[in-house]
Amino acid sequence: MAAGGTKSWLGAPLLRPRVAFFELTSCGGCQLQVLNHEGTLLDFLSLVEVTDFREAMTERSHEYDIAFVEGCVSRSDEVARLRQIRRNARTLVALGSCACFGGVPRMKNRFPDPGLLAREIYGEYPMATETVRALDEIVPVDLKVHGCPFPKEELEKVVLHIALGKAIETPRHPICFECKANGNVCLFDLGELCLGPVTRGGCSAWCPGNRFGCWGCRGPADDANLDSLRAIAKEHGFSGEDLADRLECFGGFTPREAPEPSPRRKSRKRGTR
Amino acid sequence: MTRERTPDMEIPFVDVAGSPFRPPRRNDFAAFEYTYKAEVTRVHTLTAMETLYEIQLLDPEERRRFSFSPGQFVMLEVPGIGEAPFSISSSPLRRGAVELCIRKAGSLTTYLTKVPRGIRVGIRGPFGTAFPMERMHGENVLLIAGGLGLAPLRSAICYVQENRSRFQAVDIVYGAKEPSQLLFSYMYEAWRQDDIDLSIIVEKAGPLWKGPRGLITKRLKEILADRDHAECARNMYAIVCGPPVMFQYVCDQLNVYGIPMQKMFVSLERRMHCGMGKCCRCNVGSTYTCLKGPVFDYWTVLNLPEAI
Amino acid sequence: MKVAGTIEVHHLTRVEGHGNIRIRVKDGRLREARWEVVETPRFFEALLRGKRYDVAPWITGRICGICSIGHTLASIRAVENAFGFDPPEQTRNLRLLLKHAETLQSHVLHLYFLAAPDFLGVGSVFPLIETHPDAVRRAARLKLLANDLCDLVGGRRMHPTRTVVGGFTLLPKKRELAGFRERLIAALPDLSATVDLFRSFPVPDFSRETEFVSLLGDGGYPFIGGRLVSSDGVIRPESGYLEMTNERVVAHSTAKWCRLSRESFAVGPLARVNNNFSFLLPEAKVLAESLGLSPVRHNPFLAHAARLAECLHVTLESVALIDGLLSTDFGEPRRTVTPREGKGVAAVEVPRGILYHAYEFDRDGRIVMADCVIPTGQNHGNIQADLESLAREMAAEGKQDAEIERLAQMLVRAYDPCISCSVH
Amino acid sequence: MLFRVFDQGELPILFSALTARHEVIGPVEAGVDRHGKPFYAFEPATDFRALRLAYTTTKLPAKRYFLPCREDLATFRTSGSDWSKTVEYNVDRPRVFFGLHACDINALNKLDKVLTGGDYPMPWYAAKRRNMFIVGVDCEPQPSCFCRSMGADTALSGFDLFLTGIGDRYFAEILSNNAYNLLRGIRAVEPGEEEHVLYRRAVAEKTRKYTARVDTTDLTKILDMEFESPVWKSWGEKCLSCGSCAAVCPTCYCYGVEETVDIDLSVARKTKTLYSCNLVDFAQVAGGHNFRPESHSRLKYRYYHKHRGFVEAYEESLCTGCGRCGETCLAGINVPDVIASVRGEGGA
Ligand SMILES: Cc1cc2nc3c(=O)[nH]c(=O)nc-3n(C[C@H](O)[C@H](O)[C@H](O)COP(=O)(O)OP(=O)(O)OC[C@H]3O[C@@H](n4cnc5c(N)ncnc54)[C@H](O)[C@@H]3O)c2cc1C
Ligand code: SF4
Ligand code: SF4
Ligand code: SF4
Repeated sequence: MAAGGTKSWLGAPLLRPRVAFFELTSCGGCQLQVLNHEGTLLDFLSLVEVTDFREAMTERSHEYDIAFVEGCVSRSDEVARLRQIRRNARTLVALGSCACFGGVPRMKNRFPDPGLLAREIYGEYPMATETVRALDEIVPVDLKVHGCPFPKEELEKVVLHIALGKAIETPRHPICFECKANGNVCLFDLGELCLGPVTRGGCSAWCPGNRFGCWGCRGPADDANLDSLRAIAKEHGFSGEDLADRLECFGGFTPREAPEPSPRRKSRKRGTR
Repeated sequence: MTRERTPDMEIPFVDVAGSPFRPPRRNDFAAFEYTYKAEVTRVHTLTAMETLYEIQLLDPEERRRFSFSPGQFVMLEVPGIGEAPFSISSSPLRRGAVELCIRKAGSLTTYLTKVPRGIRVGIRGPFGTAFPMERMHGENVLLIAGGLGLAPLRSAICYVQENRSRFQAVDIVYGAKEPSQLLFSYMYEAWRQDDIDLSIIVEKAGPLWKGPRGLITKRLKEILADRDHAECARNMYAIVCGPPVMFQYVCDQLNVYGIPMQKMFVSLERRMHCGMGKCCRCNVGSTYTCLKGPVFDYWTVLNLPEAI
Repeated sequence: MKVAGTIEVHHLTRVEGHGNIRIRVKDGRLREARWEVVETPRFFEALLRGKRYDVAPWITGRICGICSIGHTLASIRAVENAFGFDPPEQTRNLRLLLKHAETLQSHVLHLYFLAAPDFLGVGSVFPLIETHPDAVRRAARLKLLANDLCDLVGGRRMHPTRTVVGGFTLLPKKRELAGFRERLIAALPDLSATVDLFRSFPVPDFSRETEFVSLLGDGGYPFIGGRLVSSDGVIRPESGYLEMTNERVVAHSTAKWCRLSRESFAVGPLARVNNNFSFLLPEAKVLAESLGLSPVRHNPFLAHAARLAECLHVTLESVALIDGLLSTDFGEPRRTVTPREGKGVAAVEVPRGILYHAYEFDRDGRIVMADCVIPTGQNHGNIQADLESLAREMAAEGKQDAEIERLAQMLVRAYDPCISCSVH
Repeated sequence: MLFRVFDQGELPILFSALTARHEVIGPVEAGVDRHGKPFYAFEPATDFRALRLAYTTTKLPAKRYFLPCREDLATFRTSGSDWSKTVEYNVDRPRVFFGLHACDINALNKLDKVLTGGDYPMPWYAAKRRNMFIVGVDCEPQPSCFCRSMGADTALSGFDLFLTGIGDRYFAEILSNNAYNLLRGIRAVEPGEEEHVLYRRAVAEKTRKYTARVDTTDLTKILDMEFESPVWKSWGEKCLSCGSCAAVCPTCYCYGVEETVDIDLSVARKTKTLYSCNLVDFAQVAGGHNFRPESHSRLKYRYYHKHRGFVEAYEESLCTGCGRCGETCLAGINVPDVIASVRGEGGA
């Protein structure tokens, strides 16, 4: 579904993966982010064949190599849909914080009875709703694109690397390093709370760069030292509640209900990581 | 007193233009990112994970000048895909060409398994220290490899084959997990013909495997059992290549048999990006593996905190 | 072939979120026409309970990725209203500029990516890359401009980072603002080419008497705050939004539905133009008239024309806003806001219509009650009514299934529904 | 070394002589922190009045001008299966640094040893370094400064001109012909004995103000002895593995290399990104093995590299004692405390 003939790199033809986009419980923003950054949109589209993208096109197909799934799972029919997508897709990519961790909707889980919540808001016609779960709490996920929203470049990198046959690595260190590299002033110095010290890098310190403390939308960095951050926040005069509010916001720091199944699949086309 | 109130301050620009793709001099800026353009001329699948690539420099002049010693490594680059260090596996006598035995481990290494012969790659190097082969002339040599460790060792083996008369007894002890993972099996016969004692030991094997099973140290014990310690101390050198746990055990054992640690050589593997002592990624403690290594004598390694 | 039977559109495409259309026709008579919203609710109002006031704008932005700026601004305004904070002019102007940028980007997205394929007989914008490369590139240029302006003022084109209670965390550089003034002016030819493209599309002939609800202009075309008005003559203050919406839950939908003087009402660009025609900038007014708009038009397909008029309006007004900002020295970006117990309501015109946020706070500024009423939610009832009426007319005219289905889909899309937003 | 003395009022003339033809980087105020104290940054400056020569250590060093966080080492253009490589050093004109403190000048001197020395000088750095004109100024020791312990409180080389305030005049040290010529354009005279006394007094005054110190006696040996010391673990428990310390350090130069292809497939780039040895994957190799998996082992390595390895190789430490790392570290990890605890003086 896109312009352009066969592309090649160093004489070797590129894979032109068939990609499909799906959304579960979400704000639709991550899909919109795909269409954003108009400057590179056409180049991006020429690398892939879009076979299903409900938000942007009418044609649909069950033939695809990569499924990008936005949103978390909060209803039983979504579980079934997700399982079906997993069966069809060779590579399943969790797109954005909702898909990776449950995202903002995961905050719902702090209410013990979701049914009660539904009745409270929807009165006599309560909606079916379940505990919010991330994709990898239900099916194996091959790749995660973190963020709420994720930076478009990250998605482009995923697609480009699959086309080229390169491994895809997500940064593993905290935001702080990128923040300093960009020459920002630490928000703690300005008297604000920031989750940069424990949040996975890769967004180029998007929020701190705008003088807005990080809320941890990309989830924990590898080896995140939460205890140390707690001590630091306290020392800077922030209550435990303020910190907890933030940590809870995007679901990345919330414990998982189900163990994460191993993302190993036979037919993966990628490297070791 | 007269003076100009607005002094004119032109600071002359010091020209720093580099000249890539012209033969670099040492100490020349262009030497840093200097890449020999080369071509993959042969691809030979060794096992499910490892492939041997023959890579030849394209420029005849560069081919003539390019030389290396066993134990050294090169940086292999495919534009846009990646660059990584690999030990040279081939004979130092072959000018202008190297063979690299590469295990599929990440971006570049996986990409290489899929490209056709004839693809153009870049080579930087050779870098690092080498096995002191000349020092071993006239002595007994123990060549010990575990797994992929045979890759750097094979260059030393080639040297020994080509200079066989200069060495006394030469033993190769090679251990692998299973028979299917044995590298360079097509060479074994040639080694034996050059009067090199080759013993192969695998940890796990099916009924078809006739050879010994177990760890490399077991085989080593058998070989060294009837040797005289004083003799070993006097005239035995060892090169040990493999994962750190393996060479640690092996070297400690060799030490028990009297071989001095300064006469055991190991090759360390670290993350490397420049190969020239700048990027710091290969530091062990605070020693640059790319400059002072990858080949170290075992005594030095023992003195490097966190080497093993 | 004449009438067949059942039209089922499962998960309508080229709209945000999940909705189904179900139409049953028998012997030229409509048996059933239903607009079903099957999106999964996320219970935002409950999520907010107990959270500090500054969490609200950041979280409620996540109600919708397409109009996250609108939600953020509405949320901030509701908080500030509750705390009795009046933002200074600089902040108000920057917020409006940001709002305009979002309106432009959302309208362009809708016109080119969601609506145009229907008129050009294709399933998406992707085939147009080859058949109408100029149009696609033009859309990309306009969208890029609007998005870049969002980045500059809001910090980010989606889920903005600089917008906080009390003002902005960081101000744009004047040099950069000046650059956008030029870019906006340079975009005018692209806008008129867009108008020309849509002028060439036939507007389906369908009308149904409708009540239109929007903000009421007060000296200008309204976007942020003010009184509420309906084309049936109801006027309420911002805080009286509940009387304007009358939300109720219906059985076949996960979104709540609204009504006012009639069984349903409409919000959105057409409602805004209908209710505030006189406040459009002169150039936009001329354009609106040339596209067949005048107060009050009842053809829902005219929403595209209203979008075009608004695109021009916000572009021109953005230039004026930038001129104003450039001509004064920037003051402090952000003021301290002191939380207090109380209630605050905000009404903001987002691309799809009027959006309400209302919060009640305790003494520490933690949220006791939150309520968000989404434009698409207000429109659902009207979409349903239009759908019934359209299907009935077409069935009576003996139109074929495919044609009914096509127009039914176009009708729903004309509302540019943002479904996950309405089911928040 | 040549010396001159001139009135402070002459300095703006000197400054504008430089800005007239060159890009000048100098300390400017960058904001006010939560305690109401101003903080500073090295930024391009064209107006002398914007300069804050009495600044306290900037939060970030001037490093980004000669060791940018991201820099393309090479670009590749491809045609078919062939490619060509272009290397650029990203410098095309001299740059003036106006108002560096001694510690930051010494940082350059230390970097010179590793980056411009050896068989392979690092061209991107060396090229920029060769095209720097540096005007140093004296400073007011802050509570976090321990440069004196590191022998970096005065700069003996590595600058063109160094200014020390003596009353309402400057005592200028001249190290280059360019600087000499520059001073000819203003009213500057050779100092006499009176000025020498004033200079010595100013230096002594400054020296008296240091409060933080690091005992470097036998430090390399002690670090080796204490390699397994439990204090490392307790610092490691605090460390966030965030690498901020390295990012703000004027001498941290470790990097990683990334190869990328532009999305339109027009070019490939080999990009160097400054890295930090505190980041979790710094020493991870293919196959997933990590040589320093715990945060304390990485933190320890950072101290070893600076205070032991570098000393071994170049007979001086890689730390200038600017104190930035300790100031930036949210966990409060700082060189004087860490070294003291390793020496068994005071806990982690
Ligand atoms: C001196 C030396 C000699 C070597 N000799 C051989 C050899 O003969 N045969 C062989 O198969 N392998 C050898 N290696 C290992 C080889 O360098 C890695 O397998 C290679 O880096 C993987 O590159 P990649 O692009 O495929 O992996 P990537 O996709 O880049 O990375 C995969 C993993 O490897 C790590 N890594 C990344 N870059 C490097 C790097 N430059 N060095 C080390 N690890 C890195 C990363 O942590 C990552 O997790 C040697 C390494 C060294 C240091
Ligand atoms: S700074 Fe934090 S909240 Fe902002 S985008 Fe990055 S990870 Fe998300
Ligand atoms: S020492 Fe401090 S600044 Fe450095 S990595 Fe650890 S926590 Fe970060
Ligand atoms: S280690 Fe710390 S004190 Fe030493 S030079 Fe670096 S930042 Fe400054």
